[in-house]
Amino acid sequence: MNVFGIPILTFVTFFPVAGMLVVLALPTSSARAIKLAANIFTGLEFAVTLLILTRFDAGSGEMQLVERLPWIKSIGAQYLLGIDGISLLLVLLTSLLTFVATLSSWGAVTGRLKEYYAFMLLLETGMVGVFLALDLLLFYVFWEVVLVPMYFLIGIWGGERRLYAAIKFFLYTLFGSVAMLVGILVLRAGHHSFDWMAMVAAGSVIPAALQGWIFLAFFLGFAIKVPMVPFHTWLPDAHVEAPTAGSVILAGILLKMGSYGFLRFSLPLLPDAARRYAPAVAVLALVAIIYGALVSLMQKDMKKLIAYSSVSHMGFVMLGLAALTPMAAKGAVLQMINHGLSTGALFLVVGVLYERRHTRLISEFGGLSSRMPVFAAVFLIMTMSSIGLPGLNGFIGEFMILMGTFPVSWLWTAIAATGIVLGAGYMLWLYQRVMFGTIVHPANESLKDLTLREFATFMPLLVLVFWIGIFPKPFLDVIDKPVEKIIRIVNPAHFEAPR
Amino acid sequence: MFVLIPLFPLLGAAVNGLIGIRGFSRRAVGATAVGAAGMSFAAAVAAFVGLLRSAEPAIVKTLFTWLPPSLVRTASGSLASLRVDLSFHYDSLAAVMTLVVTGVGLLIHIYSLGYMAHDKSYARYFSYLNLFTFAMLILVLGANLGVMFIGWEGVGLCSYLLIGFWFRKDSASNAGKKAFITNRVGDFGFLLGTGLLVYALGTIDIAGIAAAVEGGALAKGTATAAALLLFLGATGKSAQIPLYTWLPDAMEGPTPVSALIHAATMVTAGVYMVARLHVLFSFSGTALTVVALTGAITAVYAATMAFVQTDIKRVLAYSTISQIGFMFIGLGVGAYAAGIFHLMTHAFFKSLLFLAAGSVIHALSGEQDMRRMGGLRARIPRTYRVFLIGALAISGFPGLSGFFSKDEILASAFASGQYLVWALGLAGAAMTAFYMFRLIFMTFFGEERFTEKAGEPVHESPPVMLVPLQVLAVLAVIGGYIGLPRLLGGRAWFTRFLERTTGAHEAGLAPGTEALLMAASVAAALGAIYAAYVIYVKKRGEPARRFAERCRALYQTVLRKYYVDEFYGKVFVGGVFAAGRIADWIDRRVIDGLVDGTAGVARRVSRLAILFDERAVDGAVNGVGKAHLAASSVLRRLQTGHIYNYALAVMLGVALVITIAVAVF
Amino acid sequence: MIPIEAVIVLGLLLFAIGFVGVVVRKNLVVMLMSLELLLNGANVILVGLGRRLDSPRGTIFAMFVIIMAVSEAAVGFALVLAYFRQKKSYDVDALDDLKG
Amino acid sequence: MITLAVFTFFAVLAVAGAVLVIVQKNVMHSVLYLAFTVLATAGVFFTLQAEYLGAIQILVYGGGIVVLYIFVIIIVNLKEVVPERRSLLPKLVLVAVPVAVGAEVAYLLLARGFPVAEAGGEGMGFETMAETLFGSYLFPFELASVLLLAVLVGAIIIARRKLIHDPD
Repeated sequence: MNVFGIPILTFVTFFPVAGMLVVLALPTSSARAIKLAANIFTGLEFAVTLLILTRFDAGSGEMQLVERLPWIKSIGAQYLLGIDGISLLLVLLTSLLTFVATLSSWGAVTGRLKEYYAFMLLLETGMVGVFLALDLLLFYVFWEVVLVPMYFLIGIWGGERRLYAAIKFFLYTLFGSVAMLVGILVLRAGHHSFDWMAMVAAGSVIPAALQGWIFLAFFLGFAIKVPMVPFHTWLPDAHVEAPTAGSVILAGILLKMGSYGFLRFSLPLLPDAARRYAPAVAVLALVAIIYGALVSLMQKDMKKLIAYSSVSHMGFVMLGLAALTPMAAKGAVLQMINHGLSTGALFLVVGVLYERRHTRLISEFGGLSSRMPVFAAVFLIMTMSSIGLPGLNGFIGEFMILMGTFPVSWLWTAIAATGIVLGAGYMLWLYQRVMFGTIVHPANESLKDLTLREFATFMPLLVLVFWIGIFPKPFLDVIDKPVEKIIRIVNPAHFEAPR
Repeated sequence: MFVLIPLFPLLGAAVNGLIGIRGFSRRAVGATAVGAAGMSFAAAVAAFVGLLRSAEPAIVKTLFTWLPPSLVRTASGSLASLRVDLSFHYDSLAAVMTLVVTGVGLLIHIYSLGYMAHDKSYARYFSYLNLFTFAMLILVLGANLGVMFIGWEGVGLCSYLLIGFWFRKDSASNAGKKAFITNRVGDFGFLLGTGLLVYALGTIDIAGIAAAVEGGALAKGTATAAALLLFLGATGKSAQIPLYTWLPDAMEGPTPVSALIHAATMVTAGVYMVARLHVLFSFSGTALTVVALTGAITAVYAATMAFVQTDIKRVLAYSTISQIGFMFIGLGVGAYAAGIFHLMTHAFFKSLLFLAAGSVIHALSGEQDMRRMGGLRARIPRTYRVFLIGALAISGFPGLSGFFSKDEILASAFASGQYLVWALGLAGAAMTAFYMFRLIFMTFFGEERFTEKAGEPVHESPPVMLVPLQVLAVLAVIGGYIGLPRLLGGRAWFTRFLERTTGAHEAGLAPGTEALLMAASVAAALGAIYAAYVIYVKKRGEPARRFAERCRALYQTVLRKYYVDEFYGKVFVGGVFAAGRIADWIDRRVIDGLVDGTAGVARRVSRLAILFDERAVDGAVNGVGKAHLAASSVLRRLQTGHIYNYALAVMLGVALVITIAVAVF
Repeated sequence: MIPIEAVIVLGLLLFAIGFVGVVVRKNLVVMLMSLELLLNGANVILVGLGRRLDSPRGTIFAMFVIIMAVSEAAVGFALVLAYFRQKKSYDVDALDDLKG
Repeated sequence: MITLAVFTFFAVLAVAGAVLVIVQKNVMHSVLYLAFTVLATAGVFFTLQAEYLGAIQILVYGGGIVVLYIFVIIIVNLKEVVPERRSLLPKLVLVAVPVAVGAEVAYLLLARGFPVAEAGGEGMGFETMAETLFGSYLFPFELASVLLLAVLVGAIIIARRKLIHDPD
């Protein structure tokens, strides 16, 4: 399981920490050196995650490159890492977005550079850890590790009400993760170990009633992270106040931890409860889609609007997962990646504008298309990807989710489809108010177009948006087997021959 | 080979879009764009000739797997493996469509060279135009609903960009947004229809669907539901009731755009889709009648609005809606070939009319209101002549293309026994003739109502605009002869060619009745023209003004497009915004209220805790502290400071230890 | 052979006398001297036991005690001189600054 | 038998000297009695076949410390006699306690007998002595030399007259 003699998964997880140490070691005076080091490390991290591809066998649905070390023997916790198609895509997304985010904060962040990049690298380790950990306790640890740097990123480098937002974000997620911890412990009592693979192999050892409670505990933790509607109010505040790079990662990856956790832990480990509560989750998801879209119509701040659009898009992902059909689930996983790309890019877009005008109010802009044509083109492509224009990545995910959900219930699909129409509504209205029309504010007259560096940060996202849109086969093949394996556990009826 | 057809416009769009904007001169941009359109037309003709010669009716070419197979549980309970390939097919229907799209597209590209000559973002316009042609060709050539949907929304995107091309004008970007969202509502139906087909048949490949429907794998009810949902998509795209409101506003875009998108190609996408899925539609009878009725009602309804419009382009817009209504009548009564035939002829004369109107506007340097035109016959004779030919063609003047295609639709409608549809069709034909000639007389006849500004004399359009007009005029005339009905000695070659794909449909009309019908429609058209002549030329529009005063209410309602726009605005758009406001309020007050509420409660509880803390706990703690102090002061005196006391204490300790040791061991 | 009990009793006696000297006498110098006595007592016991256990450790330990005693006496006297120079008196009772 | 006699002779001398040291009013007399006790102890060491230690005792203790005491008393010319103003009762108590402890230990020894087995043998020769001293105890030996050096320096600093610039 190791490449050139190094346990590749551990290396990938803790390489950013090494980076962090190097950054901390650098003298605070040389800003350039710190920035350079941070970028190099995140870049290398992305290269290393690509390296995993060479060792990864797309055909098998099983966990690969598993690394197992005894950790806390007394309670049976192990240091257990493993990767399958789903984790692979999410890890790649994480390393790519972090690299892009670090690159984008080159000009944006000026104060206390060392701590900023140190937190950024620590955050990356936490996130990669979440997606690779197969031991529930280790998963929980990484889940918490992610919270701290994000809290500081928002708390220190954020906007005006950053403290309120940071604390709200922290308490909200912590509250959720505490519930999740209870779930993990009860699960451990049932399975006598934290080992995910053993639990899946053992099948549903836990009685259905108990499964129900664990599912609710897990669901609370994941729902807050996704976020599902009643628990989502931390997201807009966190996004508005977070620095650009923080928002890119917050929206790009942190939200996926919730849905990933739901797919990885709630479905396969608690199949009976999952089947029982799936409709409830689906309804919540539908509410999220419509509610998120409606509220984002009314927003005056660009970042808040995109934040609410994330609520709506993640509602789609959860609907895909709750439909418990292979096609919808595959669509949901792909939609996680797509949402990461398009929303990450949209936040970069807002970041570009914020860097120039230091405001995010839509009313402050207007008629930029004439001054910044390249920016207008990039913004248009990302808007189209976000509302799911066929030929771009968003459509593939949404199409598969809708086609997968239709057999389960045509009503759900109809309601979800209205989400697409509303989506087109608020996004195009945003695009029009910002880009079209005449230039009203004199400050907008002198706006420069994208610099080469800024365009470089968009380049990987643009390439992926078109690639997944036109030729999604490699991505779908990678996640085909693992998703089918999970759905076979949670919804075997789907695969049986017709009665 | 036919896959090359969409490739050229894509290359043209890419070249212009990426490099053209910065590097190219105007001539270079124009050359690439027109070159791409021309090459694409050549490829279309080549493919068409290839199809004529080859035996089998259709060629299918698959590029690669777009969505890999995944298991889907179908209605019948069986497990189907849904796989969507990026595959294209080319048959007679596709041939006609590609020829129309690329042919008319080429002429419009050439026309645009002149029309957009002094526009600032020249390259951006042409790259969008090429991109649009590409998307339309993908739609037409797509072999499954997925690929067709790429083209479907791609065309929607391009129309959004082109309508909102002069984005500085808010009305233009609003119109673009309105077009896109209305199309999106249609796509909502299209997607659900596809979903139903996936659920029912487990495949979205058009040939596959046709085979499954013929194989009886589809219940009639589901078929009707799927067909109607798809038809909802078609109404969105082809601007039929209820999703037509975006087309009149779409006139904000440059005129060649209106010609290409809103006359020749995009609006016909819905008609093409219904024709392409004719097996599904004809299988569910009810769906067909709905199509026919919608078409008929839209035809008449739109025509009434065209009566009162004063903007030259809006009149043509409503006439487009009405003419597409005719096409849907053709499809609705099962005469798919007739519908497509009218589509082709309509493409010719409607784009001719739009471009001619463009030439008029160009001549009057931007003036679009007919009330400030008149008497242009002398000023721009060539434009007038082509405009007249277009008007005659659309009114169904015998001998021109409009007559043949419209007549065939009406004949099939009558033959299929849907007399209401036929009657509405006939009325529509007459009204078309009336408003077209109203337009002709108001713009070209009577006294000159426009004020000629000094710097901008009324001038004839440059040849680069006039030549395409003349070519289109020729097409508008001879376009009908390839479909000459048997009655008039023709071999109805066009219908036979198309029926290779859309299945045979015999009109089943005795020659006598067919002749009678033809005579009726000609009479209606001529009568309408004469009426328009009397009102607008003889009495110089007096009766029209009297009519407007006398029944003001009726006039206003029709003028205001039956307040449909306002109704949509209030109900749908307003409703969504209201819901948005409520949701936002809930979000801020209720949920955040709840969260901040709990935070507030938490704050109050913590204040209580602090009080308790200070009083009770601290009290206790300090108490302990004080007691401790008192006790220690007693002990303090023990430390005398003299060494011997300490030594003594040590010795006492030793003594104690020893006594214990002795006692224990 | 000398009975070990005798040696220990002797050592104890010397130790007790030294201790009494330290505790009773107020004169600093005498205290120091009785301290030396006390240490001698300890040495005697050490040697006795060393002899009894037939290992040289006892005597070596005693040697180190002597070394320590020497250094202690030297420092002690240095302190006494310094103290005497300041307070002009040897009275131990005056030395109670570290009172509680 | 002779060694026992010699031992008891020296023992009695030592104890007597000790008592006299603490009883004397005049400090000089106490110093002399101290010297006397030290030599008696050395004799005891000789009887216990710890000749080496005995020699050191005489040299170091006798020569070194006693001479030191004499010097100090001469330098300080301790004339006045510190009045023993303590009342009798505390003195009695102070004497009673150590004696009681000593008695108790003695009783413990005599009654119970010393748990360690009699190990007879020719006693510790110089060779074994040297070996252990410079073998396993080399480090403490070196440490002791360092200690002495430190004490040397320390004592000088403390006892020296104040520096000129540091007014007393």
